[in-house]
Amino acid sequence: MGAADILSFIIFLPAVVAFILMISTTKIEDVRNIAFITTIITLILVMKIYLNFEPKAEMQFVTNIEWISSYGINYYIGVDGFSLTILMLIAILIPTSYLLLWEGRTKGYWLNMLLIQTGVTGTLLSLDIILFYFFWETMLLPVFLIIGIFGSGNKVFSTIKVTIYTMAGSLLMFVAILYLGVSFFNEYGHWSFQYNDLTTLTHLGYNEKLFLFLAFATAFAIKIPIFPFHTWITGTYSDAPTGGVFLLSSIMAKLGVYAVVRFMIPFFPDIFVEFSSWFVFIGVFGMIYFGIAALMQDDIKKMFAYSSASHLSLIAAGVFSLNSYGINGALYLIIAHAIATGGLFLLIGLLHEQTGFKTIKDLGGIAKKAPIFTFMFAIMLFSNVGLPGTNGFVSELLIIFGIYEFNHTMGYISAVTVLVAASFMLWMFQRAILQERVGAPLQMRDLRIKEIVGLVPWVIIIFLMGIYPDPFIDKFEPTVTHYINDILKIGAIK
Amino acid sequence: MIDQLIYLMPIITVLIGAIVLMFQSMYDEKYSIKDFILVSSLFLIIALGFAIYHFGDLFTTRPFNDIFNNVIIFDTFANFFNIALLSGGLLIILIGEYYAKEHSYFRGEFYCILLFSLFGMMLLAHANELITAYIALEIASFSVYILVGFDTENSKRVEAIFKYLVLGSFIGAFFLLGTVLIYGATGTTNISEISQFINSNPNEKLLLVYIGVAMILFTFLFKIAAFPFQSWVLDVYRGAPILVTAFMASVFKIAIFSFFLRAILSDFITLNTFWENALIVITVITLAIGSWLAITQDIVKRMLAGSSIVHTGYMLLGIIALGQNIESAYSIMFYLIAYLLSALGAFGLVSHVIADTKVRITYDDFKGLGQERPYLAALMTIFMFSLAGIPSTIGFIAKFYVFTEAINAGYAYLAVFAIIATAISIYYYFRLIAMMYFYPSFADANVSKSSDARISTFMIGFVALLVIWGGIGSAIGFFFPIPSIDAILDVVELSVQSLFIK
Amino acid sequence: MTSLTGYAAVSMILFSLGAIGVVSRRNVFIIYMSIELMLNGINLFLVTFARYHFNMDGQILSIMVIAIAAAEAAIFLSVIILLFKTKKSLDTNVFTELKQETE
Amino acid sequence: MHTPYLIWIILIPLLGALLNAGFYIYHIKFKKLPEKLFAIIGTVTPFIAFLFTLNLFFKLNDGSENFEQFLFQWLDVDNLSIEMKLLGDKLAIFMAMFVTFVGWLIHIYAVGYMKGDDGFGKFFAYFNLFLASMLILVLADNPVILFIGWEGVGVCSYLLISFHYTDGDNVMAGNKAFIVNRVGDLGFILGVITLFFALDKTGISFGDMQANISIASNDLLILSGFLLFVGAMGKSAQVPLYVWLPDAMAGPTPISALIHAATMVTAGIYMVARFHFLYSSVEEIGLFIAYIGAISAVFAAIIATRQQDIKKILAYSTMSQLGYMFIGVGLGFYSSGLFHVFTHAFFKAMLFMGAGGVILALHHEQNIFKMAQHRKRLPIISATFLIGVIAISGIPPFSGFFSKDAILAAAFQQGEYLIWGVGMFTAFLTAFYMFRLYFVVFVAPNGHEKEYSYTDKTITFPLMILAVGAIFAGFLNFPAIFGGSAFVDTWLAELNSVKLHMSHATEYALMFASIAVAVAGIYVAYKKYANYDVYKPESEEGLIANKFYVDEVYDKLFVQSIKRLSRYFDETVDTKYIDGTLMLACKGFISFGKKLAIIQNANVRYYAFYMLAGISATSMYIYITLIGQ
Repeated sequence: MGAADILSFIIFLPAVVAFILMISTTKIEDVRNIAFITTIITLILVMKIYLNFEPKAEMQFVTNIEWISSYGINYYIGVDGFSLTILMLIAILIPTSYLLLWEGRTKGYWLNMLLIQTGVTGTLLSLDIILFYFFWETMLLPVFLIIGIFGSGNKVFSTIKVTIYTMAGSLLMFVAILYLGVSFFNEYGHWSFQYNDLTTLTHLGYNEKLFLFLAFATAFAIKIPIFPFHTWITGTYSDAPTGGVFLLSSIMAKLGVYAVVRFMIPFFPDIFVEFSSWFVFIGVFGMIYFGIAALMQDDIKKMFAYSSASHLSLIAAGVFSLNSYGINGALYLIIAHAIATGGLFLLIGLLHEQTGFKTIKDLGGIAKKAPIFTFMFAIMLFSNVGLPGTNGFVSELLIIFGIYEFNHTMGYISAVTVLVAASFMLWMFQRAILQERVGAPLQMRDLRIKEIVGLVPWVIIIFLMGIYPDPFIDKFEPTVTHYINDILKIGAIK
Repeated sequence: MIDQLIYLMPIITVLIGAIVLMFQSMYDEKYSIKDFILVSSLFLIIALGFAIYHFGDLFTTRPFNDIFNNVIIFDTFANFFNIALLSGGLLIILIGEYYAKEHSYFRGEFYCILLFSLFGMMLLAHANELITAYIALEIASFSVYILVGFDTENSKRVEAIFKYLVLGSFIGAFFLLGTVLIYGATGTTNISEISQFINSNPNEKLLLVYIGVAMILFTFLFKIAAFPFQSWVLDVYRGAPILVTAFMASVFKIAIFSFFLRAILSDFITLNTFWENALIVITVITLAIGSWLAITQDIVKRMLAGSSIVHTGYMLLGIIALGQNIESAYSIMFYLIAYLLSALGAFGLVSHVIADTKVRITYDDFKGLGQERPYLAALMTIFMFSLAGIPSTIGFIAKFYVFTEAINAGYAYLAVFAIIATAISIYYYFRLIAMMYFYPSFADANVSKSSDARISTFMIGFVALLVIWGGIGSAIGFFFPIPSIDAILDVVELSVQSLFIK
Repeated sequence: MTSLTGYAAVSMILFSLGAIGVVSRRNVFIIYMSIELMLNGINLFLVTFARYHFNMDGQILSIMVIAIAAAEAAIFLSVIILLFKTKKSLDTNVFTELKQETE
Repeated sequence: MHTPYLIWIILIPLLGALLNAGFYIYHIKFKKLPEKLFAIIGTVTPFIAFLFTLNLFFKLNDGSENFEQFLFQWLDVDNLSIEMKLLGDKLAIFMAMFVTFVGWLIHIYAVGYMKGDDGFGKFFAYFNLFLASMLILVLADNPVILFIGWEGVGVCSYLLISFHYTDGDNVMAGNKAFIVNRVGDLGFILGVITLFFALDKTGISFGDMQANISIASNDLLILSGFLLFVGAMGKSAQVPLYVWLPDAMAGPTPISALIHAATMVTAGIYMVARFHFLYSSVEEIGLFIAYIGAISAVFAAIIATRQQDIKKILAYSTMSQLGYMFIGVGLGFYSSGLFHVFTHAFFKAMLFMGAGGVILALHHEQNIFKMAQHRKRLPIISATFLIGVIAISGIPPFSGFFSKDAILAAAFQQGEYLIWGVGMFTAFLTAFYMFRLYFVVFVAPNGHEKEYSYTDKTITFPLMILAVGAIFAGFLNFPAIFGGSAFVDTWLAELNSVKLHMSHATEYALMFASIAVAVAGIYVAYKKYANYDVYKPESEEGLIANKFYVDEVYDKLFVQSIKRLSRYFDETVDTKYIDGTLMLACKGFISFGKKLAIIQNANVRYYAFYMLAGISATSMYIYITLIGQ
């Protein structure tokens, strides 16, 4: 197996294992353990990639094989600094999250988790846009199942809603993709959907480009979500099971941003630059809007749904701010937010399973019963609020720098982020976790050793990236610089 | 002489098979349903063998000219459709095994008539002359009329057959009218001669031909249930035994396309310009109405019927694109195959489920199938995905081709319409999956767990495999070498080329 | 040549009468007859054109059409009997069970 | 000059924090550990840090140039190159020294105060962490690193205020402190960013900024200066961002002593002093700061006169003293301002600790009148308390006098007579309410007085040390006019943009005036409270007693409105408008489909009719187009 095939292996290993487990009807313990081992193997492989990766702008570990030759669709995967960072993130988050989901899951749950991993990794690594779309849609199916089967509350409605909502968006993108392919065919006389070929299109008219851009933007905006395409999140997040909402919030939402950078910027640089101010505005507005909306939520999961929407809007604003600070900060925040929010959702899932409540007014007095739990919760919370020393701070600082350079007024407004998150998070923390509960104290066990072991790497990453961020930034800064100089062609950097 | 006979063999085999079955069914009580299935599938397999004998080579011939006088033609195109029809029929028979066994009204005639209709359809695929086409069409249709009415346990069947009969013969009259007008204008009903006439004459002399062709086109639209001819579909599909529904939805549709694609491609392509606008309107409305009809149904069968209208809309998209680039013919034919597999799978699975718990017809009846019958539910999920055009199923690839060609032909806005219809279709397809998995099963639905390992389920599984293979193709080919789905496309291409050998 | 238009007119009128009959009449029998009427209109048309083109194809075709009409008749009559057996009536408005049903 | 020691000043308390945290987790999770362990770790580490600082102090005093220590490249994106680098110039060391020293004493005090609390280990973990963050703040070489410390102390204050988190009000107070501070931080960050871009990205360390300050346009400097000062407002509890400080007294007393009196609240002044190059280049902002300081001083003093909670009184007095400091730094007399910070640290810490002692003795009774009712005799505490009171009232030769007087004199000299007047008035009020407090709690007769048996050594020992400091700290900056060396002024001379130069006569006059007002204040307090009947406490009504209703106004103005907005967004905009329209569209589509099903009326004649209609329409269309050709 050559170095290049490792990527394919990383992508397909979980799915293959899932199918094998599906037909071989083993006990739940075995299924879980095998799944866990699989993710660990993936992690090791990703480590290998991460270490062999040279900090350069171009793609590495490329595999490029014909898939549907008559339409020039290739199985074309590869990794650059940007996707590498997210790949590493996914590879670390998933196995550790398994440790927190350890008890009381059914077989289908683990199978879906594995399938989702394949989906997200494939989406992340595919460079042929049809292949990307392929994974992008396939990724949704296990999520659909996992929310619908293991969810709670009004699960069916929210499942159908999120599925149709996101799929409608991506189907629009699908037409746009086909249009790109066709125009490539008309220009060059042969079919190709590889992203680096499609970037060479020259005959597209302004309006065509605009429509295509909007189609892409809609798809990704729904996934991210960006105001006003966000109305699916609250229901989904509050009804989804822990694992599902963890994957949705901390990984899939990020893929929307990733896709914006990976495809939209190279395809329509000029449109991107032209409309960036709009998107920055929407991003900043959304950041504040969601933050305020989160304040009065009683359902913790809903509150965090809004809060992650708020952060993602900030990320989007950073991406569209067209300068090294903004984009680097956005990528950094992707990681920071993935860890923080993921951890929070897992912990809340634990809380929910233990106490049976996820509404603030019913909770309370957790800190007395579960100090370690509270400790971890607080760390994730602070990282989410963006306290200095945690990675959240670095990214928010960079993004504010970026937006300020993009537009001073926007920069001033965007700085409100230091207030927004803190306000509702701490309030929630007080009411739900710290202060005594009115009425009988709840049943709540503290974290087990396994769960602590699962969370410790995250805490380490949080502080490491907060105290010594430079090496992490260096991994993807070349890519960003390449984007800004060569693709967007704005301003020499350095 | 003999080599020409070879060309005739598939169609003849089916005819013989039909007759044999007819005689066999006279002694109905002697034979069990299994024997009939055996015999009929045996004949179909033989026919299939003959058809596959020519598989992959490019030819076109008019055997026994002195007898047939050019009215039927044998070429790769027809052969392709022969294979599709035969395998479709075979799958129907095998998948329906359990259903037929469970329902007493299935007797020998059923298979006899089924083979007759198959014979008609194959003849239609070979027809090179309008009246021949009409006769072939009527043979197929009459057989299907009878099949529709086959379900003696169901009081609705009378109404279904009655409607289908009235409307069918009504539109048939229009086909004849079209033929007559063309005959009047050109003095012939042989397609190739008509096309020569069209190409050699100025536009103003073609008034009659235009209208005649339009009339024939109406028949086409009726048979594939496009607007405004869609109304019969829901009722007839509902009233018919589900196997017959599957047969009509998948196989019959292919047969219809076999003739009209031939006609349009080889001859009327030049006339495309004037019906283009009309077709565009029809397509859009078909998509819309189909979505509406499908989304409002509570009965799965009716939902599938409604969704078949939507799929008709997609294929019409390809037909429109035909005017601009011939390649979209490939996409249509591929789509036919994809739809054949998905629809057969879906209908067949519903039939299987109906067979052993008599209740399961509405959405709610599917509740909890996920726990009771995980494998059936998984297969159903695959078919639903394929119908909805979700990646990793053949339905996605088919949609990809059709839309690409439509956009390539410059109908991007139509593609957008179609995509919207797809987005809507996700609702009614995924709703079924939601029913199967997200709800606990009814307490009273105590089903016999035993009945899953049998020929019909294996066939359904096989179809599901095909669906998945069609979707993944050789994407993972560098792990295990499997043939790419390009193979289908190459065959399709070959068969379309054979139309233009003069 | 004027005669052609005459024949054409007659046959088209027959055809249209049939079509309108199918749409407007309620009795199943009459609907069936109307369809037959349409077919006969076609036949007339065919024969006319055959005469006009001075070739026999038209006649042959018309005979074929008659044959098919006969086959059609077989099914039609049996269906009509079925209909009557089920509902004791031949009014099309009666046979509307297959409406939008919610079971 | 590079030195390896700076980092240790920070690392050692940090280490202590980590150790304590680790031990505490072990303590709660597995088996109980003795309090002594935590106490030792918690108290020794600050002392070591203090020794390090002292060492550097003497080095500096021997005239070596500023220390600095480069640790690693913290961040390097585009032109934004932030180094993790520490700076030990005179200002920093001066600050670090008394922070570590006072901090150390308060740690010792806390050992006695927190005895028996089940969160003992946690408390010391937080405490050390606080000290470490404070030292990061002090020793930082660039605003970003400074901000790390800045936020660190904020977090620690949040954690410590809500130390007894089971009571919701404590946590609420913590939240309030945190959020209000965040408002300040918002200003701070924006100030830094504005400045960074105003100096068109020429570097973010204090040194670079000072070097390139000339690049920036005046307006941008004013803007950034203002924004930075907003940060200072938040930290140092100035009008209008002071509301958190009184509530912060919810925490245990050592916290109030360390964080909300001695060190953290002075961070704002320190930060302004750090940016002296900026403020001295834009006078307007300096003046603005001075005025804000004056307003806060008098405002807090007025409120303090009617408070009944002993710690709240002290809190308000802290706020008004901070006002003085801002007057000093605002007018460019950084040394005077910081000198007041220095002295204030001593006597205010001592006052708080004394108050804490009493509170402890009286079973956590904080209302001064109730305290008077069941008073116990606490000789040491009352004595030290008296010293502190005198010191803060500005009676020579106690330390408070010199520092405060220098500031007032500065105001007078700059011709800011309004500020001077306000300062004087505040001095009068200060003397009044402090002695009110003293008389009521310790003097006013209540009929019975019991002997209080036992006070922990760890409580009295730091008190006495601080008492010494409170008395003699003033001589560190003994004015030249008395032949003093004015040590602090010379030490921090490089910061000052203006010098104190006035005739001795005026100087004497000013001193006399301030002493006079102080004495007057004491006299009034004596008349009113020395023999006050403690059994009928003052009424809680009135504008002043209710702190001018500022909290209520803020609550109405910000909190409630935001909550209402939040509900509006969530329930109306999201659910009703955006999602509502969406769902409406879907439902509409489906219901239209249901309506459409009417054409599916299952009547064959209708179907035939549709077909016929379609056919004729299309044929007509084709016919027309053909005729058209």
